[in-house]
Amino acid sequence: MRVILSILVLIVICLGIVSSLHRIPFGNPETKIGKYCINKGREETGAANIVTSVVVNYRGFDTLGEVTILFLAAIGLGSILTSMSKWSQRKTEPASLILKTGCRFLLPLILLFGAYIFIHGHLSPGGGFQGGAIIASAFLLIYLTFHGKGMNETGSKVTESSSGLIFILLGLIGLAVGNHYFLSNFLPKGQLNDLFSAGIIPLIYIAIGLKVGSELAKVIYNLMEKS
Amino acid sequence: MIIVVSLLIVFMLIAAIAAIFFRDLLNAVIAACMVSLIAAILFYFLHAPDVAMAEASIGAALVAAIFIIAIRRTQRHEE
Amino acid sequence: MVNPILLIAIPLALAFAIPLFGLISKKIIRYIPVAAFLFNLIISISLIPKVLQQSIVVKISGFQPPFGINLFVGPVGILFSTLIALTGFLVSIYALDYIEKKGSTEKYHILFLILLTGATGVALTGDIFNLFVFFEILCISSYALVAYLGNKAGIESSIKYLIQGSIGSSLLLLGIGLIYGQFGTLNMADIANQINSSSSPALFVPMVLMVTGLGVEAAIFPLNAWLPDAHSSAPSSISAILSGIAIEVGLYAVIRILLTLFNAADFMMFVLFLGLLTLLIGEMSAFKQNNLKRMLAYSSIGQIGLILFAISLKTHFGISAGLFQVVSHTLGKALLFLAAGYMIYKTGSMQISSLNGIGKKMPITSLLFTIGSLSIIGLPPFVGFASKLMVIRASLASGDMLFTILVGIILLGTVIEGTYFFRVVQSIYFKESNESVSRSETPVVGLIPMFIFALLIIFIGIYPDCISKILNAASSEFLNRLDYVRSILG
Amino acid sequence: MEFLADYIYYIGAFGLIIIGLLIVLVKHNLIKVIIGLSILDTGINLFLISVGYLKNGTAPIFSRTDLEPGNMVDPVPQALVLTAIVIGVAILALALSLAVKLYKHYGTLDLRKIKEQRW
Repeated sequence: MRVILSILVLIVICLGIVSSLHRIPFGNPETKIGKYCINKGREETGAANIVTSVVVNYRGFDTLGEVTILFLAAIGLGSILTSMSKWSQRKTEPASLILKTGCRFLLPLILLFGAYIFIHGHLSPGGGFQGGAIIASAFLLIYLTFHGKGMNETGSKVTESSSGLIFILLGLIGLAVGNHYFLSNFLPKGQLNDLFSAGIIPLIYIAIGLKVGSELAKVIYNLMEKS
Repeated sequence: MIIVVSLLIVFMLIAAIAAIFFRDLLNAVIAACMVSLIAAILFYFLHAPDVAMAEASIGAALVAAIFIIAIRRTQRHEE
Repeated sequence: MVNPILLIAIPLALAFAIPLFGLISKKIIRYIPVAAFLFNLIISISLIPKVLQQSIVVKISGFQPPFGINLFVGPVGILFSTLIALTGFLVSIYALDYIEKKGSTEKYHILFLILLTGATGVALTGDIFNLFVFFEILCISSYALVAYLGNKAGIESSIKYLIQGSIGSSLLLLGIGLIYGQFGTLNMADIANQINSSSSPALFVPMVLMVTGLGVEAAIFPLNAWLPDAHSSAPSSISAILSGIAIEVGLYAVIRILLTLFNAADFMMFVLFLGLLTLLIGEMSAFKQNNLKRMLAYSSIGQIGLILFAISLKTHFGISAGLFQVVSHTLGKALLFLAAGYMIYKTGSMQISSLNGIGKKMPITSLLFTIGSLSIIGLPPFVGFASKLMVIRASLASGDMLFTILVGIILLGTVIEGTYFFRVVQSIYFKESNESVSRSETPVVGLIPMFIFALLIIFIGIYPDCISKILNAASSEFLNRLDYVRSILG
Repeated sequence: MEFLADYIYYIGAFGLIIIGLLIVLVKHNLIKVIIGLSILDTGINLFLISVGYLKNGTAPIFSRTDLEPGNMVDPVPQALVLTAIVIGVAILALALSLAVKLYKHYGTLDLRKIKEQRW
């Protein structure tokens, strides 16, 4: 009964949406801000990857909110999982030799790859979020292998807090100098496609990468060790 | 091209439907990640490489890891 | 001039910095929210005169509005940000004692700070996707805070809230996608500029999706199943925020979407009936509760219905009455939850019957609770009277026979409200007391914010004119879409 | 074929949205519900990206050799989807931690059996 009712409701919703879709032809979009960003993005932000310039500069405030959400999730998860439960004493099997050796071999490579992705965020596909996720997956490997022994909680706390602060501080510096707008790109733009170009965009993406990496790693750590 | 895309989308929808019917939650999670992975390929076809990377690394890999950890801590089979 | 962006940036920076402060000293953490909201309160109040002359448009990253994100600090925005900062300031003083009893509190303060920052962001932003992001901040921190105590009820209500809330935000995102596909822009003023009426289905569908998505947080009738659970199982300081701020901000977003973005004149009649339904169902469910906090939560649903009714009258008078009701509900309900927090802490039970005779054990707290309930019922000289009177006058002034009849329903709601609040007041003062509870008053740190709330309730109740100017300006902001568009797009 | 080329992405996106909502509405197991939310998110992301697609377009990235704007696809939905993906992960992680905690309290994930709080 419930299933049939739900399906009926969904069909009604779907019909409604389909009736409004004819205004949105596929492959032929109405792009007012999109066109502006493509045409002006290079001069105004100096980033070769226009998606990056939209994410960090045109819509940088959204990104600040998004970083906040990830921070919230990490904090909320910590508060939910630790608020009453004690650390459960589970027996963990030691990881196999293959996993340990593989981890030692792969770990620096994964970290390097993650760092490469977020440092080159303004030049090639990728950026802070993708790079951060890759770094977090490196930490997942560590937890699987060593069961979170020697995990430095203070270090991750400092990393995530200070990278968040750097993001806001860069914004506030933009408010204080240059043309007095929050998050305005006050550094020189440089040559297109150079590593050192696009003003504050790479700096912000590095901060985001560190923050996302440490937060996702913390989420995984909390779920694995404290639940 | 269009045939490849259509096949991918059909696979994606089949994987999503499979996620409804699997009793074993681990299988359902794998199916959901299959959906994410195919979505990542579709993003690439739609000329969105950034999003494809994010979806593949976050949506498919990390989400799967988080799900599997949670299932290990709870129960594996749907009653 | 102070840039209004600091209202969001500074609390956010302090929230990020709390773990760092925690490494230095655990003691200073709890004063950070107080400092942040004091700062916000000062800035908001200092901005009021400027905003009343002319709305401030803040361009973020320095791009012209349709292309970058902008904040729009109009009368409505400043009204909400002042209200949020005031409530946040007082509740964070209250939490200095109330929350510190419950173990490590670093995470509580971070979540609390970010919750109210998200609320400020929703009230100030002029970009529809930015609204979504801040809305998510508001929602996610509420999910985490509802589960903060970690008991059975908290986790369960948080799960319910999370499932409904995230379906809501998915629908909101879908609506935003449909809007972007049609207009190629995300700026609210730019969208409003291109929409004249929402009669065509292509606009109606995204509007319904967005209003449904936001309506989950605003607790409009069919979407409010999560509310009583969540509000009753959160810590009392958080219940005060959720009841006093979160649903009002959700309601603000609904109204902004309906009135400014879509100019949905025909749809407002439907919203009006939803409001009345919400009012009646909320009050009737509150009537049969035995649990104090659940009763207060249902009463919030009733009040939301009243606000929705007043605003959907769509007259100048009606909207100012609705906003006045927002102010009065925030002050009254925050006071009630704060007082109830210590009463529950003392008796150890949320049942109304366990409050018997507590008026002799905690005389000041009980008095403050009584003031709050009388204000919510709408008795003079408290602010609830002034605002309810204004709502009724507004609906009579619209001249329609129908509205005159509907006033009867509002009065019926008030009668029900009076009945259940008087039942509580009666058991506080006139029932045989439970001897096991010792006589001791709320600590001073907890009493000060309640006192300030009570003073404000009485003061605004006696001089409602002191905020009438900002209310009138706010209602003209909602009604004059063209001014809104012009002041942003230039 | 023409029809397929025009609508196949929309069909995929709305198929996912419908399936996701169906899982959320019909299933009783909490983890299943969360899987449904994740599929719903993926569907909405796919829809947003296909809104910005331009026929015969290119990815919105300038290389050293190709400096013409040409017909790049719309970058803005891509930025929105990046944000939405991260928000989705945040909600998912929170939901799963709540599920773990709920299982500790009740010993079950069946939402029908979890009825401490009633209307």
